[in-house]
Amino acid sequence: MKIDIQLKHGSLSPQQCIDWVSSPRVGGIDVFVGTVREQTQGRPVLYLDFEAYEPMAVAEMRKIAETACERWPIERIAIHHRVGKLEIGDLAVVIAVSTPHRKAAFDACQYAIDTLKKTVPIWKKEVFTDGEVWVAAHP
Amino acid sequence: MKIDIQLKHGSLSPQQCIDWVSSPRVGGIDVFVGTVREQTQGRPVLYLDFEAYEPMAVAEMRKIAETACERWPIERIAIHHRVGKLEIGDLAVVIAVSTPHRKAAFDACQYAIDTLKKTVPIWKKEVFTDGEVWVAAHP
Amino acid sequence: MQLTILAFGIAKDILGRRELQLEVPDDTTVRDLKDRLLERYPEFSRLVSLAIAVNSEYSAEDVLLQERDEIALIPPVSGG
Amino acid sequence: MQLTILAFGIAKDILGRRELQLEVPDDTTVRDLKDRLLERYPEFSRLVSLAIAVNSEYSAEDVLLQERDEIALIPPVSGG
Repeated sequence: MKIDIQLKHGSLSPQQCIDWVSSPRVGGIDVFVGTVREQTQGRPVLYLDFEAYEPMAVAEMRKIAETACERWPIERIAIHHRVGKLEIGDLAVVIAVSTPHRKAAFDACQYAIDTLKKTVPIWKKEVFTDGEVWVAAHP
Repeated sequence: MKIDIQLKHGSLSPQQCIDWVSSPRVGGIDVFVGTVREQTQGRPVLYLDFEAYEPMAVAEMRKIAETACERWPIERIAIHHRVGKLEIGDLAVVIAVSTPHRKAAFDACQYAIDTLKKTVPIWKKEVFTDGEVWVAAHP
Repeated sequence: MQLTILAFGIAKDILGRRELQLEVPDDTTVRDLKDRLLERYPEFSRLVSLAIAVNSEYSAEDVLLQERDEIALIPPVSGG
Repeated sequence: MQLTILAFGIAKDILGRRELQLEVPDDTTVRDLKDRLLERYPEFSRLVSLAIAVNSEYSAEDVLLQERDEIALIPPVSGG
């Protein structure tokens, strides 16, 4: 088992992901952590609400991990995404990739987050003091 | 203070680096963790010994962080390197970079580790069952 | 046949519900379903994109739908 | 003047000590010092590179050394 996919309703732990991808065969680990920013284009955000089509989201995250494992010599990869209500500073996603040499870890991790943002059925609603908006829905 | 440089004789904590670079203005954090592998070109490693020219190593790590802050819109950057005797699986280096948008975090983190490996006066001795070698010293 | 369609994100807001029951002819394709939804809910045409997932996979437009399929409307995703 | 030279990594092994005292003429440059060391310790010429740091900074070859300078031999680094 070199792939760990989790869709969590509670908080994420980068340390847990790092521990899971660590191994004596590993030389480099790259970790991406996506956090909730306090504002979007100058408009202060109260909180975010992440909704997922859960079985498909898990399946799409697994596909990303599998494709990454085909393209790069990956020792282990963990992709954890949170759903539900998130406050400013909360972690929305953690991706950790371990490889024998570091370049592949960076490339695979960046591939994973870039692809996740395009294909994984998770939707983010930003809630402001004066309204709310589904991110990226409209041009 | 957006730069945290540490040369430590004890163990490193990626979580501590992540916590330090986190802020409400941050959207993405990239973290690189360099670990001690069990073997080099098939030869099993017993342990590593990292030696540093400490004041200069800290100064060169700071230069890397400062240059990164000039090139990318970095919120915070932490570079922690360990010295002394390290066992297989121990963390040798942790670099964490937080930015408003993720691409810059990846680029800056990769720049930092690539440059660290070229310029920071730290030397790694690999100790095998049948000898020892200063890494990269000879062609 | 009767299709059950799951809606997420803004698609759920446009439909006003999480699940829609829709009576369609037996030879309905993904494209036919999309046309029907766009006609009935013109707001969908204002979205950047609208994909259809069939049994938890993104589906091509020419796929024929079956009554037992799990069908989902996928507006532009924004996870991460 | 007398220089004090710090050595690290394999440079320390080649010198057989961590610190070397060396009597040199007053107008000695970084390049002169390197030449002198290479002559006295030919093993240095087998390294991939040998840099000199003066007061904790990589130094250019034409810099004139002062007696109070902190001079260090920097063989190929391998941190990270």
